[in-house]
Amino acid sequence: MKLNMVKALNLALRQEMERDRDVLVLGEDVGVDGGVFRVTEDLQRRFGSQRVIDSPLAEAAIIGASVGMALYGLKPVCEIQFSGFAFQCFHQIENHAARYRQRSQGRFHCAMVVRMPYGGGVRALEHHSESEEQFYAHIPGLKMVIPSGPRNARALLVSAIRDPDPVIFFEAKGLYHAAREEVPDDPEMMPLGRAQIVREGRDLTLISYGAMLRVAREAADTLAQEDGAEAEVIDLLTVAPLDRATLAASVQKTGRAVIIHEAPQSFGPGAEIAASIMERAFLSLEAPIKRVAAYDVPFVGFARERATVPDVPRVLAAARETLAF
Amino acid sequence: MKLNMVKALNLALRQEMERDRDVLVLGEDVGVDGGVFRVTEDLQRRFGSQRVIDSPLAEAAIIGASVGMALYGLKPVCEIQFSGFAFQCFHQIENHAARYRQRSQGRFHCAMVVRMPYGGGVRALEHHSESEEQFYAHIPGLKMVIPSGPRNARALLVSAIRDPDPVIFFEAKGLYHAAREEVPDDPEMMPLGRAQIVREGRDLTLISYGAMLRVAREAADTLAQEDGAEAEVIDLLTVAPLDRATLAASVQKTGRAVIIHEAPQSFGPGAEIAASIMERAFLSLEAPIKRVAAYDVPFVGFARERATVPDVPRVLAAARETLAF
Amino acid sequence: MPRTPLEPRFTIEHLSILDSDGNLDTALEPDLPADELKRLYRAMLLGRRLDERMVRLQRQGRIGTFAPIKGQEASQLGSVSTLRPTDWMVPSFRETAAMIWRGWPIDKLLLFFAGFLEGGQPAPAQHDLGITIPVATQLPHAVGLAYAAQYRGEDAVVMAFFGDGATSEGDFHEAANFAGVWHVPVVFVCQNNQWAISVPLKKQTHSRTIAQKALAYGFPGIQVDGNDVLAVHAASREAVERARAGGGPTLIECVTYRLGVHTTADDPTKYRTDEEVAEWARKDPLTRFTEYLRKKNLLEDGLEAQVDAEIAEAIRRFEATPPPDPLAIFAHAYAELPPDVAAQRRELAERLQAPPPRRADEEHPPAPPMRGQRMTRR
Amino acid sequence: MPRTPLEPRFTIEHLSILDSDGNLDTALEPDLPADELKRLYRAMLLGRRLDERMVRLQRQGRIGTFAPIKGQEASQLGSVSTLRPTDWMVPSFRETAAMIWRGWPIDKLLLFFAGFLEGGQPAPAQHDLGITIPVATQLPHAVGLAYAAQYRGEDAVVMAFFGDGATSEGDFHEAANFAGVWHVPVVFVCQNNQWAISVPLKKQTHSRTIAQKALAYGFPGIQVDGNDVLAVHAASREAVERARAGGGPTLIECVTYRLGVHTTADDPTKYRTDEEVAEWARKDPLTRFTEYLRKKNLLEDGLEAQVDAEIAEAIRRFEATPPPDPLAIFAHAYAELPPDVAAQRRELAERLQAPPPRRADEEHPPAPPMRGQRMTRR
Ligand SMILES: Cc1ncc(C[n+]2csc(CCOP(=O)(O)OP(=O)(O)O)c2C)c(N)n1
Ligand SMILES: Cc1ncc(C[n+]2csc(CCOP(=O)(O)OP(=O)(O)O)c2C)c(N)n1
Ligand SMILES: [Mg+2]
Ligand SMILES: [Mg+2]
Repeated sequence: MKLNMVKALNLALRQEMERDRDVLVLGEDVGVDGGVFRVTEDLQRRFGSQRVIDSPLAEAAIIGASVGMALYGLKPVCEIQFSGFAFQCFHQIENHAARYRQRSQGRFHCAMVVRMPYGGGVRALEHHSESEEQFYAHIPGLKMVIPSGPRNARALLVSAIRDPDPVIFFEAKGLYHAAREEVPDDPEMMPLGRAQIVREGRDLTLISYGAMLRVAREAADTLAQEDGAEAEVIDLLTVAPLDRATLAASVQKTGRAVIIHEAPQSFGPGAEIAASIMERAFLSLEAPIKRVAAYDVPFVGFARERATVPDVPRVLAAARETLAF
Repeated sequence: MKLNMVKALNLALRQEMERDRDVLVLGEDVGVDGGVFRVTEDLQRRFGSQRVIDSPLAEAAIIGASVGMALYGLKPVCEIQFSGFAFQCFHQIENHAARYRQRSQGRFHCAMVVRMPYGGGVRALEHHSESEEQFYAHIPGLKMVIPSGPRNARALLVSAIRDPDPVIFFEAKGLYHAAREEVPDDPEMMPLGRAQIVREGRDLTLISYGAMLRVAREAADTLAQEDGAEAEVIDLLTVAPLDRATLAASVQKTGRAVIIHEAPQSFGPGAEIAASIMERAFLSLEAPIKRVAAYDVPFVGFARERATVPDVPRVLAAARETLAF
Repeated sequence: MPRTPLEPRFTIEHLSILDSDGNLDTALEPDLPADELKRLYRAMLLGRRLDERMVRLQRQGRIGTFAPIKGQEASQLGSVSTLRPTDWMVPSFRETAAMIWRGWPIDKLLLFFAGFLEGGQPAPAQHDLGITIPVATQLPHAVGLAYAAQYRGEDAVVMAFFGDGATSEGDFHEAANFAGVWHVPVVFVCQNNQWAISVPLKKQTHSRTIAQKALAYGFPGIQVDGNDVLAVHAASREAVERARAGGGPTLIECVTYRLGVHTTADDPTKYRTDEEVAEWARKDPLTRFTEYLRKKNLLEDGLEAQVDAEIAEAIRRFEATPPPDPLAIFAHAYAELPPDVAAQRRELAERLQAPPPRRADEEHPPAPPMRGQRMTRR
Repeated sequence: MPRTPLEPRFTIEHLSILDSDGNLDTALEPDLPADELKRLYRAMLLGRRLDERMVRLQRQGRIGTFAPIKGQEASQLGSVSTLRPTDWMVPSFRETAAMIWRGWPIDKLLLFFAGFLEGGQPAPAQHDLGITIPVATQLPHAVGLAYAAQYRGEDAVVMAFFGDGATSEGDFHEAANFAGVWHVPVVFVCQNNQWAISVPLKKQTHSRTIAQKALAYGFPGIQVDGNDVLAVHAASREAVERARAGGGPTLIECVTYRLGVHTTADDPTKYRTDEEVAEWARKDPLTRFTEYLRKKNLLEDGLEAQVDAEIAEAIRRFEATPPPDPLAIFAHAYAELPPDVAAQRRELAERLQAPPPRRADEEHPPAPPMRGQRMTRR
């Protein structure tokens, strides 16, 4: 089937729910409405309103109740309507979901997935366009996953649901309808914590994930055409735990790297990626690792979004500086 | 006066309240009780219960009401009892305190300080021993300050209160009673965003802040005595905005750096510090920048705290590896 | 098991003055001067017409997603009209009519929904917060403002708006509880429009009314017919006066209905029936008030055209807005830009000076609007 | 302004069976077998004696900070004793007596307060969550557990404990609201001990009772004399039975008092009077229940000594705990350690093998206990 990311995610949910009665879905508007982005469309009709729950408007209780369900042995897949509203439940994620296995010394664990649309490019207001992966990546006990296309979104969501630990699952709003991809009928999984080299190259490593992967790929194409430089492009897929080995191996080969993300630059995910590469590939580095990220200012309004979200020209400029270093 | 950090902070609050009627204090147990660590001791008696407010037990409303007060033109200094309970109000900090100036295009701003005790070493339970500075450092619009001793704590708190933007002010519990220092009677300020070189050296830069500064200093002393290596020690004082210039200048001189913090390592503050130094002092670097930080696991229980919080031997090992690289 | 009931018992009252059949309780009828009635009516009409116009602007891509108010005009205007300019108004994201009453220029609102932060800037002397998107998070701000007013010895009252869904959020609860304990001059106006996007009230809370939630905080709650501008006005006036006199907070539940889409990204046919909508359309606050004014002979000829012209003029001003200056993103991030952010600003300035990218397709593709899968019917 | 009161009116009841003067309402007296009464009494006594012992252990530095229960034994045991082992108990941080009733070994609790995570591990078949430190955050978990039980078609009831201060938190509100809407089998037991550290109830909420907060969620709330173990038991049994029968949640407010310190880091003389404490000491739940049992001739000789011996034995087991293995910090962080954390584990393992640091003073200084400035009197 050729599916866009919305349909691919929906397929993953449907098949996992068919496979395992313990999987249930809850969140604001996920039932009758099928989610504001339609990712949970039709699930309530299929599985009933006990399994696909339209919750009251309260994020902390959505996560908190999911924690309780998970402690009982269920596998809630909950949706926070936009990642910008997940700070309301950040304490339940940090205080509890991430810690229950450790706190109870293995007696309990939270096999749960928290899905959230994130990121910009959709002409939306404040809190509907931000990119908050860093906050989750820094919390021990969590996994932080961000797919970049329909097929890996489906496979990673299946893996996240089957993972025995809590997974924060970010879905780039800009990718929901961006492209359709062949997605196999049978459930497919991808290991969490593993990055993918989506383009091989020897001159430079471009590292990205989610919606920014397209920017990295396009920049790589241009570099090949216009500069004769072959960029290796890495799609993280899982931000945390970071696939440090794949990153280091690539930069050991290329000697140069540019990291691209939508989150603000300072104290952002690019910092860990850069620091980690430096630690592991120091002697191979031919140039400082560059970061292309949003500027360190609060939400700018979508009329000016393009001024701050990384785009191909900015990546090209950074890549060329790095190559010329 | 020779004061410990508790008394020094109390002095700052008292003098700022005497100076400016718009400064008020609120939080759980800050009034009659004087705060569970006594930082606000005696303030309610002096300034009355309208200005030193014992709030109900609700962190989001403490911050949210402070935002409202700040929008009106007051300067609330609110206390969150332990930094581990600030995730309850993280949405009010991220959604509002940090953004109001930008959102209202300068019509409003939030001149407010959020004080929180942070960090370990006090034989305390979960959520009473963690180190969460990274979460605030990544939020544009905020400043993140962590003093390392009575005198700079007092001066930085005065600056934070007079700052027109929101400041997150972490106080290391382990330092509250650790030492007394001469603190001048008259209000003293220190610029926010400026790191201090607290020990000069040419062989290696040790970077830290808060309670870990002591560890860095002791390691530096040992390196001098036992290894004949002179470490420069930098006290960040402000984590964000990061004083990149001071860091880069030091490493341009020393060529080597070790960063020490109590927060978990991955995606932690050390990553930004390392990435930033690499960007600015790449050609001076003689060795990969090392990070000595807590391990990436949830709270370990205070019986095992020493296994994960950086200590002098760990810093020495990292420094020696760096020096030998 | 027998027990002792606590006395006095807890009571919540319902207020209705002008019902949907035009019946008027003259004993309760507020004594509003003709001018005031006409001003209220004009504001309700303007709210309605602008709403319709904005839906078209959104469909044409001239503004982004927004939340229409159709059906809620009486709740918004009956309440906000009891404030003085020196009082404070704290909106959520669906108070277009109330915001315009408070002096927000229409073109500024359009600018806001076109993604310009300039649209969110209240005028210097205006005592209003801007639109708050995260549900219920503005309520603690209202309490803080009210505390500050009291602290400064000023007699300002704060009125905060929110929806039925918002009452489920922790911030609603914490704010109401603080308001009760601090006894501050704040009026909580809940527009219970029956739906929070696709979630109906009965899935939102198991309480019979929203008003009774005030019992948890020890201050008065009242339920009013939110499509009855007279009832809303009467209840609000009482609450505002009590607050100003030091009588503390009130929760007002306006029972109303969102006749249109939740936002322009929503398709309400997925979750509610045409019959339900039709039933509430019969209770339209504007029709009811029109009849009331007609009987009083206060309807002005040509008012619709006047209002439409005002809207058209505002849209012209809005459309004349020059393209956004990208560098403005740094203007209000901090009082003083930290050095590293200043460096980012320089980088952007240089990029803006630089020659255009070598190939056209290096540009970002045009951003798709935020949407669900279907477009809406209403 | 006259209005229509909503009918039926809202009522909250108060329940008291055995008062502090020993008066007994025989009509309400629950019909508890002698064995059960004796078991309850023993548990209350054990709670009291252990509490006193733990304060001493803390003063000696053998355990860290903890929250004593003195005065709250009836609230905890009257309620928890109505659960079956297959029901779930969700404590906050002050339920020592209730946790022991549910089967937590005393030495495990001591281990917990000595900073060992092992102390927080419920036994495999035990249906209890562990201690939750962040106030009120356990309440949504209780609702989730109850939902899960219902979803699985199991008849388990969930009982969740919290304090008066906890009712101010957003999580209390959100959890109660979810419970009401989902109509799940959960019993919310609020131990209203009048204080949240130094904040008295009247600064915590402006509502007359905690029980009436249930009105906001549309389920029953009841206030009971929390120092009357019979009343607590009766109200809890009713709530548990209703929940099990599909009747949904209940909020029980146990009016009680914390006779001791908030935690061992607290000095209550800063914020409350000796008179107040003395007045509540006269209402001591243990004295009252002792008298009741004495009249029934159910007091056992030598019970105190028995209980003390049990405590002493547990302390011996606790003190025999081998020193903590540092590597255990990695054992339960994840189901499977990610590679970078595994590398950290290896680093620690190597450090543990390495020779001791060259100089003694390189060691961490002994950690100071967490404290305010003063030590406590009580
Ligand atoms: C904290 C938060 N969660 C979710 C959303 C997404 N959202 C926007 S409006 C809305 C429904 C609000 O319902 P209600 O409070 O009844 O107001 P109404 O839209 O009906 O005016 C939701 C869920 C949000 N804006 N903020
Ligand atoms: C979210 C959160 N905020 C603050 C604290 C610190 N704290 C611990 S107990 C307590 C008071 C709790 O009062 P109450 O709910 O009445 O329970 P009690 O201690 O009286 O049993 C506070 C403020 C905390 N543990 N969690
Ligand atoms: Mg609504
Ligand atoms: Mg209490």
